[in-house]
Amino acid sequence: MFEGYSLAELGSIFAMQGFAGLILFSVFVLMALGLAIIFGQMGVINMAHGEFMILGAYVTYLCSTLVSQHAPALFPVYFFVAMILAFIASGLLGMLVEWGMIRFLYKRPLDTLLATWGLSLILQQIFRSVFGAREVGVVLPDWLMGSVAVTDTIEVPINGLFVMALTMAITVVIYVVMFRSRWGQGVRAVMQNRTMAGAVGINTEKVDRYTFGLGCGIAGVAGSAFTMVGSTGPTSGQLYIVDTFLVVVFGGAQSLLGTIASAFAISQAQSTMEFFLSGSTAKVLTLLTVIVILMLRPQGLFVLKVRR
Amino acid sequence: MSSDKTSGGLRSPFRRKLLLGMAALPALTLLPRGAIAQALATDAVNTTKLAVTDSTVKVGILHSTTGTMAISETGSVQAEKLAIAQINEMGGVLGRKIEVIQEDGASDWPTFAEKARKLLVEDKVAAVFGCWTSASRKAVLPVFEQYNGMLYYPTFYEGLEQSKNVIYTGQEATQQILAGLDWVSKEKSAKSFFLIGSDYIWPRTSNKIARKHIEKNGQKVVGEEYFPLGHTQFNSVINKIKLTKPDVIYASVVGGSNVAFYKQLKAAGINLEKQTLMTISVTEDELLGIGGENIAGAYACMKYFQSLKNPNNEKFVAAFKKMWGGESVIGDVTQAGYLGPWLWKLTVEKAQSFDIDKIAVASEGIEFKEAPEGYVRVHANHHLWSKTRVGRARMDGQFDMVYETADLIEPDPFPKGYQ
Amino acid sequence: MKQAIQSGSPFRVTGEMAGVLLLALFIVVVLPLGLDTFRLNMVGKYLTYAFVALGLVLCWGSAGILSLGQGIFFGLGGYCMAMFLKLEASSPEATKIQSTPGIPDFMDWNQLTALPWFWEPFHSLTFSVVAVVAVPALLAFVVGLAMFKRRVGGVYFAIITQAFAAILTILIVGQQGYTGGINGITDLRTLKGWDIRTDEAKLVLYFVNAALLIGCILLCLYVRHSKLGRILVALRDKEDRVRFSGYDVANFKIFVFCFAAALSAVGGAMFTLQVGFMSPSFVGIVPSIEMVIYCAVGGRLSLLGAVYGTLLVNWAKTLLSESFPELWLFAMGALFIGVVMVFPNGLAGLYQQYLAPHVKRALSRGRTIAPAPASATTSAIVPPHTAAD
Amino acid sequence: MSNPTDYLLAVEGLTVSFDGFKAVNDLSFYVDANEIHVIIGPNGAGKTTVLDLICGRTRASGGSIKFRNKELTAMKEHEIVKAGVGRKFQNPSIYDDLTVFENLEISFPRGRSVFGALAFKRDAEVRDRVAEIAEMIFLTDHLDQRAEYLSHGQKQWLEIGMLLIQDPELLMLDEPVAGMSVNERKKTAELLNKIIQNRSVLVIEHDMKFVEDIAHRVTVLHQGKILSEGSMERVKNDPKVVEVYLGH
Repeated sequence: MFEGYSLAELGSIFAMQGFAGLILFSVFVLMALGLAIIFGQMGVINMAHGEFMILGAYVTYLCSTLVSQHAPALFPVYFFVAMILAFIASGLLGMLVEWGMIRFLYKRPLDTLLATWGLSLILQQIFRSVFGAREVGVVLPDWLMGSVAVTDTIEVPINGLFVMALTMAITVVIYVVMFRSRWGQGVRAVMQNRTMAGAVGINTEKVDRYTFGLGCGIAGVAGSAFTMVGSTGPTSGQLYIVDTFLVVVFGGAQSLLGTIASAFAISQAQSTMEFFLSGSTAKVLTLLTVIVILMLRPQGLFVLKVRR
Repeated sequence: MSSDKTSGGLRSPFRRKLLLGMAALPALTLLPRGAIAQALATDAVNTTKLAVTDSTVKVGILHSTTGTMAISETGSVQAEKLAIAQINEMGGVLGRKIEVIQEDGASDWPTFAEKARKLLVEDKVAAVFGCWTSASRKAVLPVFEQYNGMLYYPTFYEGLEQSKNVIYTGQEATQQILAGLDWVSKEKSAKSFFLIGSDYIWPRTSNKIARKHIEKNGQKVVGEEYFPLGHTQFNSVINKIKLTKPDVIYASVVGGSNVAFYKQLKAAGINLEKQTLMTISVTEDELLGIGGENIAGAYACMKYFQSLKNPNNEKFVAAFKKMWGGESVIGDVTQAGYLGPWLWKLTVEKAQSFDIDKIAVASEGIEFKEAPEGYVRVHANHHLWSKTRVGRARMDGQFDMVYETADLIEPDPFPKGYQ
Repeated sequence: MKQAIQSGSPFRVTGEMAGVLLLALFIVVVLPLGLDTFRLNMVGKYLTYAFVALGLVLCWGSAGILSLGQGIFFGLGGYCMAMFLKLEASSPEATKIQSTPGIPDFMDWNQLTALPWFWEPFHSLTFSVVAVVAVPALLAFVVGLAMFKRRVGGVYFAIITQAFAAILTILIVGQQGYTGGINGITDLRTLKGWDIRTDEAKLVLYFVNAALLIGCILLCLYVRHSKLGRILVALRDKEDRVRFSGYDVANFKIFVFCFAAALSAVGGAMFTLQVGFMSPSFVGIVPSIEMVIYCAVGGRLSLLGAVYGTLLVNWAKTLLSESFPELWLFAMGALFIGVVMVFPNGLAGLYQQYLAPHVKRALSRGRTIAPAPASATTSAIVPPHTAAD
Repeated sequence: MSNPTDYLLAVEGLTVSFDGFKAVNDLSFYVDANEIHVIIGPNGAGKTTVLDLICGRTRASGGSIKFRNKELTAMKEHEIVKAGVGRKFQNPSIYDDLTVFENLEISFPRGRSVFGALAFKRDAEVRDRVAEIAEMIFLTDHLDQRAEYLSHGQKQWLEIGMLLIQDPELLMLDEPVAGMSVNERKKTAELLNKIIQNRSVLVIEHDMKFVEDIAHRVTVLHQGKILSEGSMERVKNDPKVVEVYLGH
C-alpha cells in the first residue's frame, strides 16, 4: 500500500489528505447541519433537502451573473451577499413548505419522506424549466481562487479554506441560536414536550415554521458554498441526499455534536480510502461501514440514554 | 418497371430538378396520381412495407428530451432536425419529403427499447437517428436487429460493436484516442500519464486502449482512477496527481462530475497552462457548464470543433445558429448527429431503395463531401473514416484546433492488441 | 354474531375473491383483446412492477416497514434470470469472434478470459430459477436479521435500505467485467432454445406473467388472512404488545421483508424475460422509491389496489411522457404529495369510501344475511395517523 | 449467583442507571406463589422501570431477577413471556385495527413462531377460549368490533383479557384502574379479584382504596429504593412512608 512513496512524500500525503478530508468534512457538515435540525429536532424527513441546497446554489449563480453584468466593481464581495440571499430564499421557501405541507404530517415521518420526495421532483423540474438542464458554473472572485503553498509538496486551496471557515462560522452561529438564545430554548422546549411548551405560552406552530425555515436556510447557504467546489444542475441535489442522511443518522439524530463528529469520521475515512483504493471502492466501503456501525449501534454515535 | 430503370439511370441532382420542374407544371396535376409515382415507384423503392408513400418517408428521432441525459442529447436532436430540414428543402429523399416522428427515451434504457420498438413496429420508419449513451444503444440494438431497422448513432463510443443495423457516425475509441496520444507524446515529450475517468464502460474501455498504447510506446501510466457518476469530491485524487507528477492528465470524467473536477483542479493550484491535461469527454457543450476560466488551456481530443475553419463548417454553423439561436454551441456529437440524415439520404439514393437490407450493403463507401468536419466516408464496418483533431480550450468556451491528422483514420472497432 | 366470527367473515373473503377474479379477467382477457402486441408488451412490463408493489403492501402497508430498497431485489431477481439467458446467448458458436469464445461479450471486452465462478451455476435453468427467488430472499434475510434483531426500524430502516440501493448500484456499475456495468446485461435471445424476442413469445410471456401475478396475489391473500397477517398489523400498531404476547417480533419482520423481496425478484425475472435485458438503472434509489409510489397510489393496504395503482401510474407516465414530457415530473411530484396528504389510502381507499357501499348494497340485496357491519377488519381503511407510525 | 429460592419471583440487588441517574438502585424483593404484591410510590420512584426490567423491556445494569429460579435478565422479551410472565402496560396497549376477537386470538399461546402463525387454524379450542375470556372481561358483545372503538375502560379490560388468555403464572399490571369511571373501577376490581386466583400478581397502583382491597403485601419505592415493605396496614403506618407519599 505504501510502497513507492518516500517517507517525506508519505508525510505530505497525509497532510494533504488530511486537508482534503477536512474540506469534505466541511461539505458534509454544511449539508448535514440543516438536516440535523429538521430531522433531529423536528423528526421530519426532508428528502427535498438537496433541492433547497441547489436553490441556494442557483441564487448564487444569479447573483454572480447579475453582479458581473451590472456592478463589476462589487464582484469581489458579491459572494457574501449571495449567501445571505440564498439563506433568505431557501428559508422562505422552507417556511412556505412547512405551512402548506409539513405541518399536516408531523407524527407521520414516513409520509413526510414520500411527500418531500414529491416536492423534490417538482423543484427539480422547476429548476430545469427556469435555468435549463445544463449545469451552470459560478464565476468566483479572484481572491477565492488558487492555493497557498505551505511547503514544496503541500498546497492548500483557498476556496477550501474559505469553505472551512464558513462552516465553522455557521456552526458557531447555530450553536448560539439553538443553545444560547431564548428562541433556541423555545425550539428545544417544543421538541421535547409540545403540549407543555404550548401551555406555557410558546407559539408552537410558529416555532415549527421558523425551525424548518432555519434548516432549509442553512441548506441554501450550503448550496451557495458548494458552487465553489461542485456543479449546479437541476438534479445535483439528489446526489447529496443519501450521504447527508447517513451523516445525520450516524451521528445520532438528536445531537448536533454527533452530526459534526460523524461528518468528521465519515469524511476522513472516505478521503483516506479514496487515496489508497479506487474512488468507487472507497465510496462503497464507507457506506457499508456506516451501515454496519449503525446496525451495531442503531441510535447513532451520540445519543442520550433515556428512560422509556 | 421500365420507369424504374430510367430514373435509376439519372444522376440524382438532375433528377431532383427535373422532378421539381415537372411538379410545377400545372398540366401534370391533371394526370392520374400514379403517373408521378411511376418515376419512383413506391413499390420498387420500398419492398418491406416501410412508411414510405409517393410523397413522404417517415424517419424517427429517438433521444432523451427529459431526464438526466436531456441536456447532452438536445444538440443531437437539433442537428438531426436541421439536416432533415435542409434535405427537405432540397427536395427530400428520392423525391419524398422526410417526416419526423420524435420519441423521448427519457434517459431510461427500457424506454429507449420500448420507443425503438414503437418506431419500427408501429410507425415503420425507414431510419432512426438517435441514442447517445452506450447503455441506450445496447438496449435498442437487439430491437433494431430483430425488426431490421436502421440506426444512425452519433456519439463517440468505446467500440467493440458492429452491426448491420447501425451506422456509427461518431468515432470509436481507437480513432479518438491513439492519434491524440501520439501527438501529446511528441509535442509535450510526455513520458507519464495519469488516467482518470467516471466509472462506467466508456471511460474504462477508452483508458484500457490508452494504457495499452502508452505502454506500447514505452511510456508509463502512473495512476488510473475511477469515480462513481455524479461524484463531486476530487481532492484526494488531485493530491495523488500532485504526488505522482504525471506529464499528462488523461481525463474521461463525464456529466456533473466534470464541473467539480476542473474547479477543484484549478483551486488546488494546478494550472492547465503548465500542466498538460488531455480530455476525451469535453466538447463545447460541456465547456459551457464547466466555465472557460476553469478549463482554459486543456487539450481535447475530438474529430470536430465548432471553430474549424472550412467552408462546409462555416455554412453549417451559420445554418445551425439561424435555426436554433445564436447562443447555441455545437460539439463533436452534435456534428456527428448532423451527418446521420445526410449519410442516410446519400445511401438511399445510391441504393435507389429504402429497404434496410439494401441500405446496409450500400452504406460501404458512401462519401459525404459537405460534412462540416470535412470529408467523411463510411467503412465496411459501418463506422466512419475520419480525422482526429486536438483542440485547446479557450476562456470563451471554444477550442483552438492545434493539430489534425493528415489522413483519415480507419475505424477499428475491434482493435487487435488493444483488447 | 358468533357465527360470523367463526366463519371468518364470509363476505370479505368472497368479496376479495370476486375482486381477484375481476382483476384476472381484466389482465387476462380484457387487456389482450383491447391492445395490440406492442402495447400489451408494455402492460406486461408494468405488471412486473406490480410484484414489487404487492410486496410493499405486505411489508409497508401491513407491517409498517417502509423499504426504499425494493429495486435491489427486483434487480437481483432480474440479474439472476439475465445471467442464465446471457450464458445461453453466449454459446461458443455465437461468440466465436471474441478472444475468448463462450463467455458473455462484456466479459471479453473487459479482458476476462474465463467465466467467473459465480456465473458457472447459471448454466442450469433450475438453479437460475431457484436463485431468482433465493438470492434476493437471502440478502433480505441477512439485512433483515441484522436490522430487525437490532431493532432498527421506521425511518432508519428506510434510509439504510436506500443506502443499500446506492451501494449496489455503484458495485454493479463498477464491476463491469462481472456484471456488464452500466449497460447491464443486454442482448438476451433464447430460453432453452425458445426465442423470447418474437411476438408470439412475448404474448406467451405476458400470460405467464399474468398467471404468476394472480398466483402471487392469492399467496399474499393467504398470508394476510393467516394469523401471521394479523400479527403484522398488530406489530405495526403496538410492537411492544406483540413482543410481550410472546412473539419474537424480529422474526416476523424478517419474514415479511424476505417475502416482499422474493415477490419483487419474481417481478424482476419476468421483467428480464419480457424486456430482454437488465441494467443497474432498476436497482438504484430513484426506481426503488418510484416503486413505493405505485403501492401508495393503489392504496398501501390493498393488494388489488397495488396492481391497479402500478398500472395507472405507469400508464400515466407513458402517456404524459409521450405528449407532455415536461409535465411528467410535476405530475409525479404531485402524485407523491397528493397520495400522502389527500388520499392516504390510495385508489383502494377511494373505492372503499365511495363505491364499496353501493357495491355491497347491490350484492347483499340478493342475499339472506346482511354482512356484519364490523366485518371489514384487516382490509379496512386505517386512519391516516396510524398508517405509518 | 444466589441459591435457589422457593419464591416465584426473586429480585435481588437490581440496579439500572440512565446516564448516571440510578432509576432503580440495589433493589431486592420477592413474590410468593399466589401472592398479590402491590408496588406503590411517588412519581419517578422507579415503579414502571421495575416492571420494565422484569419483562425485559429495559436491561439491568446489575443484579438478578429469578422467576422460578430461572434468570430473566439474560432472556429475550418473548422468552420471558413464554416462561410465564405477562405484563399490562400503563396505557392500554391493544391493536386498534383489529377486532376484539383478533386481539385476543393473537395472544392465544399457540403458533407463536413465524411458520406456526402461518399454519395457525382458528379451531374450536381457540374460539372457546376466546369466548370464555371475552365473557370474563365483559366484552362478549363486542367481539366483532374494532378495538379502536372501545371505551377506555373496555380497552383496559381487553388488555387484561389478552394477558389472561396466555394464562401466565405471574401477572404484572401497571395501574390497571387508572382513568376509569367509578362503575368501571368497581367492575375491574371484581375482574381482578376473579383472575388473581391461582396466580401471582404484581401490581402498580396509586389508588389506595383499591390497593387496600387487593394487596397481600405492599412494597413502597422511593427514588429507586425500597422505603418500606409489608402488609398494607404496616406500610400505612410507617412514618417514612407517610412523609414521602401518603401524607399529602
